Amino acid sequence: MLRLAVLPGAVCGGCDVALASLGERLLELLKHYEVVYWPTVVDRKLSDLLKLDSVDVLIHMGGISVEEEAELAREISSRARVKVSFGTCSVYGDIPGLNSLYTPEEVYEAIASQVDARIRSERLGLPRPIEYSAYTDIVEPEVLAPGCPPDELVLDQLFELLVKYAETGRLEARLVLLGDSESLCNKCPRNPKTSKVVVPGIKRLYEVRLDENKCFLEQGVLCMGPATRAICDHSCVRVNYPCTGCGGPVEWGSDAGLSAMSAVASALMADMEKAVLEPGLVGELDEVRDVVGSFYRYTLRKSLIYKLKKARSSGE
Amino acid sequence: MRIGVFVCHCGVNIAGVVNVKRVVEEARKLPGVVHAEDYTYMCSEPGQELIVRAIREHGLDGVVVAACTPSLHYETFARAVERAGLSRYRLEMASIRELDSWVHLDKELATEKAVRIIAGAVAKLAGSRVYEPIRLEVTRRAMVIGGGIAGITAALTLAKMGIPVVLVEKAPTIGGKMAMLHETFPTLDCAQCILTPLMAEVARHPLVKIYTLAEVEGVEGYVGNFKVKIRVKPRGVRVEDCRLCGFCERVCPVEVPSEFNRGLSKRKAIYIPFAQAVPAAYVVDFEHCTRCGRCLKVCPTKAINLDQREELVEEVVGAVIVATGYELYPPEKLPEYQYGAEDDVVDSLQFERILDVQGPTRGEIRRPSDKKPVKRVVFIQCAGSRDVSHLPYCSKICCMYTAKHAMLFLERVPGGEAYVFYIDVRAGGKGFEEFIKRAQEHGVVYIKGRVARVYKDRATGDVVVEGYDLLDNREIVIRADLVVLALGMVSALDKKLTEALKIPTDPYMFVSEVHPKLRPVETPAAGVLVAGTTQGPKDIPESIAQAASAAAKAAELLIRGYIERDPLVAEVDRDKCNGCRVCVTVCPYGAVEIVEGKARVNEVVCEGCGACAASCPVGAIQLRNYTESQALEVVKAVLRVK
Amino acid sequence: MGEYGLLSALDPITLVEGVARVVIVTSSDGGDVRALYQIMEFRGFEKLAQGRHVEDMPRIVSTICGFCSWSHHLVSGKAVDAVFGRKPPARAELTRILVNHIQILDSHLLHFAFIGLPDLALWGEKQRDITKLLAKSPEVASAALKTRTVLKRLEKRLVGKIQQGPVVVPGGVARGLTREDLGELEKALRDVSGAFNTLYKFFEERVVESELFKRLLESEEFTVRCYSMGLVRGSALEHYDGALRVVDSKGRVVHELASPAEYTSVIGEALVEWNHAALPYYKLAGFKFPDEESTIMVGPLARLNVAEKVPGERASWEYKRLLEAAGGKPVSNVALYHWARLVETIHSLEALEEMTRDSRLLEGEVASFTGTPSSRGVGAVEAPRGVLIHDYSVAEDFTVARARIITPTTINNTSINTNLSRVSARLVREVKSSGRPSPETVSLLESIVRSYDPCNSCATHCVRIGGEVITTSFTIVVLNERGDVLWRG
Amino acid sequence: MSWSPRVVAFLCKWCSGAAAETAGVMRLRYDPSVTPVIVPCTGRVTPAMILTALLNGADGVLVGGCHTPNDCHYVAGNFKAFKRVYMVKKLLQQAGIEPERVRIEWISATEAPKLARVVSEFVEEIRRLGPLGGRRA
Repeated sequence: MLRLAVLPGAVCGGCDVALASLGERLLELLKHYEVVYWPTVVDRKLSDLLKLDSVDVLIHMGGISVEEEAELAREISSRARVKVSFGTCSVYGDIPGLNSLYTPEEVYEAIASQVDARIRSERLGLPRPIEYSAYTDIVEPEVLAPGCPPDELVLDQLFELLVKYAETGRLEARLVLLGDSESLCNKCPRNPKTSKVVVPGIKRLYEVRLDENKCFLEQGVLCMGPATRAICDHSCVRVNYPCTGCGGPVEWGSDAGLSAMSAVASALMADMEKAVLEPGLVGELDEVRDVVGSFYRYTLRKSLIYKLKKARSSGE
Repeated sequence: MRIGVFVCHCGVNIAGVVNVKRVVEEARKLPGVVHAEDYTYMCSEPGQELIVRAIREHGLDGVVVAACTPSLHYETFARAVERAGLSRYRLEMASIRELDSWVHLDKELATEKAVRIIAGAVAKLAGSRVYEPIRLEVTRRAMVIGGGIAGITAALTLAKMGIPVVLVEKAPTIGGKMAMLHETFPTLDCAQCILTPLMAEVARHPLVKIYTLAEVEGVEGYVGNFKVKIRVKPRGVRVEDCRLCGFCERVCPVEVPSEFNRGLSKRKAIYIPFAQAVPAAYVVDFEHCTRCGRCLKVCPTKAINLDQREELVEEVVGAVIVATGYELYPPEKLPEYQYGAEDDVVDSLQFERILDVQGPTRGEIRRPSDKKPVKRVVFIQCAGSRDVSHLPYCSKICCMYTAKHAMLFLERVPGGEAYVFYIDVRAGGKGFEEFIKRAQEHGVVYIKGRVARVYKDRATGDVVVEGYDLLDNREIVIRADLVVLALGMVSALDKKLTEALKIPTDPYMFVSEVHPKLRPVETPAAGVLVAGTTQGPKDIPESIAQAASAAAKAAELLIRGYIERDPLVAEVDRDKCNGCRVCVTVCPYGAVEIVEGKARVNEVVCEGCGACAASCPVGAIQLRNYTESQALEVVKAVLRVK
Repeated sequence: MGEYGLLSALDPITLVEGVARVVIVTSSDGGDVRALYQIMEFRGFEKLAQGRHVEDMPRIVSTICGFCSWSHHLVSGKAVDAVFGRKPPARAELTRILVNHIQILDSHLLHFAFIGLPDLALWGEKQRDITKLLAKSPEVASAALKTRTVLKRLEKRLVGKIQQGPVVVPGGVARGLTREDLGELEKALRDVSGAFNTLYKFFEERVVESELFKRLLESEEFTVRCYSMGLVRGSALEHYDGALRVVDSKGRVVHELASPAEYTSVIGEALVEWNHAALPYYKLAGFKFPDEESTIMVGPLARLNVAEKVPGERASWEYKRLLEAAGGKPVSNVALYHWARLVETIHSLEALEEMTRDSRLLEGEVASFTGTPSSRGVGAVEAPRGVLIHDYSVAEDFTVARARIITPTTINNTSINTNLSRVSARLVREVKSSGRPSPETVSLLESIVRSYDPCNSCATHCVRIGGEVITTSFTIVVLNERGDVLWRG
Repeated sequence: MSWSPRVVAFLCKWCSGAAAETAGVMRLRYDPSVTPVIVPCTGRVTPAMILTALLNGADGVLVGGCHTPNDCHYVAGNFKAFKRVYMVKKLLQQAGIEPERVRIEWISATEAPKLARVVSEFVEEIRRLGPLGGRRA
């Protein structure tokens, strides 16, 4: 029996649900693994986990946002043979990573400024917020399972991988990035694979009646598909919603936001640049009021712009 | 990497400001650099020898020459490294003269900058690979689309260079608009007299193959090997058997307006457009022919075949010249001038026919409505042109031909009156201004102003023109016999053809050239050239000049039988590509297409700008020797240096 | 409270185990005991919402909680509709209601099977979770697991993803459902109902009939007499839309807000220093803690308190049974939470069952594009755990200027603490006498928290710090006034 | 030691790059803190190149291309560059970094004096803005 531990960091629970949705296959896993820790599902105390000097597989969910969380993640990871970074928070920082541009104080103030009353009361020890980071920023995992939350495709691959590891005790590569190594565009049912993909102008979601078959970019709707790793079966596109990029970049370490930004900007009105000229183009580009939220919703924490901002504020 | 850096003093040009010795020291520290030295004049024989020797002695596999600019000496040093057995793609130049020593005084800073520039060059070189030049066999044959004066000129020019030509004309005869003209400005020589010999010559030329009644249906392939599908409509008359006896025409019961005389006269359903038509043969207008068969009976050579079908032929050519010419702006769009409503309002080409001795009135100037001799004519310039609600551009030739019309009219009709409404008179051209002057001396009255409306006075049959004279600042009313509209020029090009050839146009369907100054006859689609008014309003000499130059450009591609190109173009990693089509979209040359779901670059068509590479969301398409990783390394390298 | 002054200087907790922590503080004489259900998170959605395209919010906020992601998605959608002043067409509205029912179904079944049943059925044992239940009563556990698989497959089909999937767009939904979709729904419902009946039977026999349950129903410690808040349509149970009603501890209707935007007249938020999450309270009473007078309860129980009837034959029958067991309204015993979830589960099953035959889901526009925009939009829905409110203010370019999010678990925090404090008194006594509390007492304490089903990721939407979400396990720490740890569970 | 700005200038080889050559030939003077990087076309410049420059110590980035609409040697590379640079500036702005640190200019081969002027003005602007702090020690 191998030991499997599931350690949540800063999570929403989506990853728990996703992992739990293996359903009957969980039982299959239980043939190979003893779940020594999974607070959401198994009533075992952390103290029990800390008694173990080693676990075979650690599945880490969520990002890192307090000192204690970081310590814990490092501690347990140091005892784990295989570390799986599970879910986009853990791998890329995900939506909470959008706060990477602010200090914890600024974040707290946003809440504090809205309440009706601030009460002087007993002050119990609260964990020390640190700058939010992805699990992969503090630990080097062997397996990356992106997705918000990870979709069937990734879950299947992870399941296979875990069973295989239980049988062989080996992994295919030093770093395994789950999902198919191509962008969502490649198999997108809306990509005719002919003609051009001219972005006629940029429309925000409240401005456009979404065509259920046409490429979103050709409808002027931002879609991260071209730059996003294929970690799902076009879950969102299939229900007529553009890809927002939760799968992260096609290749580990590249900046999906910048690539998508460059691609979209380049294809924007490519057929009429000389007619509308700079002002016409600016008019469309300015439709994107929220560049960060549009191109970096899930990967800001890993972006060049974040690093730049960081370097800057540390420089000051 | 074994890179050598060679720093040129260029006498004092560089060394006077840049501390060359220090640059050499610093260069030695750069990653991959195994050798660095300086010399007074690297471009000199001994300088080049020094590079060659160093390559051999130190087994260099890359060379950076820090000197002037590639535009000046890249070839020089490329040959040098090739002499030493190194590929030219393993050479980089660092322009520390123009970009540094010549623009800075501060020795310290200039020296640092030199090192940064060199560091960039070294970093780029580190990622460069060696490529063979691209060579493509081409079909030594050209196609000219459009048999007007531009097309004829292009075809003849090529044929005379020994390059076979296929000339495609959609009308039953070549000759185009020029054939309709009476005389040409500013010399007033007869158009037919100069055009028809050319028509005959091109028809005779053994290397020229002419399709009339033909239109391009589709185009496959690319520069060097275009497969062009041509739809050829039936002529109904075997050209070689037609003796031009005209019996058929006489017995033909069907009458329709003559295109050649622009409706001012009638022709039969079997007809010859005009006497000197080429090919010299009758043609059946199958649209109107009733198939009564009378012509069949009278034809002495049995040349007529009313059951002839249209056919689809394919021609393979290496280059295409588009010379589809122009049409007049549809006068119906200018209702204020009453064209169509009133027979005595005619367009400029109709007036050419009226003037012409072969024209509907045998050259006598009578009003179309009641054949009454014309005494007073009003010419309206800029009919459609220079008008934002119609054609914002100037059609360029109208001022001149209007002057010509007016002058010819006054010559023909003693005591006649000619009035010209104009916005500006544009006579920029050899002998043009003088010509306008002559017209005015002849008594042509020029009125600066616009015409408000034109209407027929039923009582007198006059055409009344109400306008405004801006100079005298007064309303002006002229009772004329005839009104001539100087209609603007619009492109005769249609979307079907532009899409087949992948050539862009401006909003008025005039072909956009690759570069308006440097490459005025080349379209962004490699191997597709443009001549005449297809590219924009022009007069005859300009069209001819451009046609000749288009022919020359075509010859440049075809004459050697193959094209050789710089291999530094885009290439696709098909494993990475996801077929998102962004590259296809941004490529200005149609050089990228999606094949089996993934992008493929046509090396011959690609010009190597790298727009696709910079747009690719997954870095699958890269510009050779300017890959993204190279670019990023260069950036880091220049900033790494203190 | 003087002694807390002392305490405030200290930070006795070195180990954080998840977000949920019950800290019991006692004065030296043991007279003043209070339990603090402490949420320490700091995820900051209020901040990261700023500058976003408001129409993107429904997708963004769905990651506040992976358990009720659709509730957040839908309520955000309603707030966005309000911003653009758009009224979704019937087809879109129905689609959202359908999705909301599935959300309730999913969450209730998950809690009921994975937490409620183990907690009550394995009473007294140290480990009370699904794996243990699996050993004890496999048929029940596998029925529970079955509902997961079926529902997840259904959700994937309808919304693309098992959670955080896209449904709403401003003024409607991204796509209309198809006949095939409804076919799938019908199939899924059949399977779920099957599995549910197994669970239901088990609950009947092993829980409702049990001595334990009877005892809990009498337990004062399980009782809380406070305001209940929930949505009602007419006066019937409602989960998606309708008026926001508040009844007092006597069951009298004290407020009925037609528009959710008026919530600010009833609910206030206070920030205390022992908790990162703000504590909502009954505004008219002012903030007193812990005090039932300023406490509002939301969720299944509260909903049954504000509503006068439950639509659906079987659901209303079950509702009546519950009220009998409770001895009439208002229901104030939190042990009945589990039962209340059953009632709602049945209701949603029945409602969905009906919708499979509703042709309006298949015809007409999916979104409206007309309306008068405004600078503020508020939405409210009944999430599984209770009233959920999103309140956005936007700039002229429709980017978010300010976002306020009030979640059921934060609202319930004070009422949780009220119950906990009651048990804690006993627990402290035991600790002082024998150095450790009895397992029974600990179970009670855990059981209280579990019946509320606090969703900490929701509660902690304002905080990034992670931890388990459905609290099957959490630390209990007993401190004296000097902050020394007397006992830690 | 006193801070001196670092500017990377991506110049296309046909227009702005050629202008830089001419500037040399004309012996015009401009600020040496600029390091020119010649690119085939501004259409080849990626947002990544710009951010990498800023992240590795550049305090400003200048992109110099051919005049729109018709001067681009490659038809419309300059428009591609314009759109990308505009987005980069928006991104910087949102991250609280002065968008003025990135500038795109159209400078034809004949406009050597403009090149010299633009470069010096830009460096002045960067001096005013101060160090970006992106420098990696």
